[in-house]
Amino acid sequence: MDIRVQEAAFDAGAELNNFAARQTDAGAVVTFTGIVRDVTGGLQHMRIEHYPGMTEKALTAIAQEAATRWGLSDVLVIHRFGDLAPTEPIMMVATASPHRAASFAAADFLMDYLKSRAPFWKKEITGDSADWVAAKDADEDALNRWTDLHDNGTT
Amino acid sequence: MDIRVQEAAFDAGAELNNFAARQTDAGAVVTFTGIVRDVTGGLQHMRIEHYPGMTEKALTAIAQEAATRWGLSDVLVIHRFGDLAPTEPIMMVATASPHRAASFAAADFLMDYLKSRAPFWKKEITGDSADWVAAKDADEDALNRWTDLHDNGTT
Amino acid sequence: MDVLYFAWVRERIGLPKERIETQAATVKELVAELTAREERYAVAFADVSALRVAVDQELTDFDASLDGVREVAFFPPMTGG
Amino acid sequence: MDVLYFAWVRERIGLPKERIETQAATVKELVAELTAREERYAVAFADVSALRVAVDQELTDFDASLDGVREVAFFPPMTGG
Repeated sequence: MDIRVQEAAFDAGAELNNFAARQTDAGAVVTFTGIVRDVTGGLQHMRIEHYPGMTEKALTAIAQEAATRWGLSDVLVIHRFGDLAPTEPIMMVATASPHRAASFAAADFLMDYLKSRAPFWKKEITGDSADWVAAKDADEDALNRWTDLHDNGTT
Repeated sequence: MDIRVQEAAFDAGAELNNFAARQTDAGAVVTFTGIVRDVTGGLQHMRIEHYPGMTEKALTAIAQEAATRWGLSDVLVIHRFGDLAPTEPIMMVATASPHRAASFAAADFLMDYLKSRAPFWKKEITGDSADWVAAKDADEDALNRWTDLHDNGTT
Repeated sequence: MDVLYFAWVRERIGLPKERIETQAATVKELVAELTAREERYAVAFADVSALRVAVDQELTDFDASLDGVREVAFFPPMTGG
Repeated sequence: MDVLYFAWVRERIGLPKERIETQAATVKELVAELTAREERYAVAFADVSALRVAVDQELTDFDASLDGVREVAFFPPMTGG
């Protein structure tokens, strides 16, 4: 398991290759990469604030829960903070398992939990304004998809 | 949309980076990479046979269906044939969308269809035997998950 | 018409492709014709539930018509991905 | 105890972290104490339904006890990923 919270940029492709190369019995690797988008057309950069100390703990707990629940061979989570320009990767998760269903479900779960339970806050800086990104109800709803499974036991 | 059927190896990381770099409004990129596993411990190589002509058509149709159904910004499918050594990537799909749910669902769908509807056949070559990989009922069942959606309209 | 065989169907019949002149109206009739021809075909087509068929490179079923068809392919269930 | 503020809570209160000596038994009581203290706290805590709280770096709710706690953090709903 590899959890990184960092200000520095990372190379998503190199991370995928390293992650895939270290798998011995896991043939199914899923990645999610989140990229800064300029939705409004005037974005100068995205500023990401986080809670040092808690962030690492929260990501590790989420990754461990996913690994246990789906019997993953490996998990990678990288999340940046600080100022990011449009087109830069914000974060990445990778999951490895012998079976594709487990890799897909675990990556999807990781993203839902990470979106709403890891202490990051995004601010969009444009030429004349700086606005905190509002949390979406849809993201909170997405978490509920995993609740039944949760109650049924593995954690 | 980028569909490739090839004997040559490919660099999954470089493909992820190229795919991510060409997205303008799609912040959510999901990839699936399938890697040759040596499950029994004696695998020399995996031989993949395909149906030239039909393969490209089938992959294009599946990718187009996924793109339409989930409003994807972009889709990539690469699938190798010929002889592959353990740890080599067999195939890769990538999906890009403004929203992670669409990218995840479309990649999952693509894999289910590709597993059971694209004309590839795998043979495992070990020291003393060569066995065709049997299709799994679970793979056929996985397809049925998408049927309701299919009947409800977008294709 | 061209008839193609893949994977273990190809191995049992012993060739990847052949040109066949036939009056068969459907895939099923073509299978019956081939099965009657030689033992290796009979072995390959012994259990059609274990086979898939494509007509002009589209997956279909054994009731499909061969009218105007240029290419028929027989193979086991696919195992890509 | 250390009290931390993030995102717009930090901006409204005007500092990221402060040391507070309090007898508050729960998060709710701490919020009431801070709200009574100064206008900027009252503004930040005006709608606690729009806030989240972590006690010793674990997400919890406003009824959580502060017994033995070293660090409390207030922030808006997270927007990572």
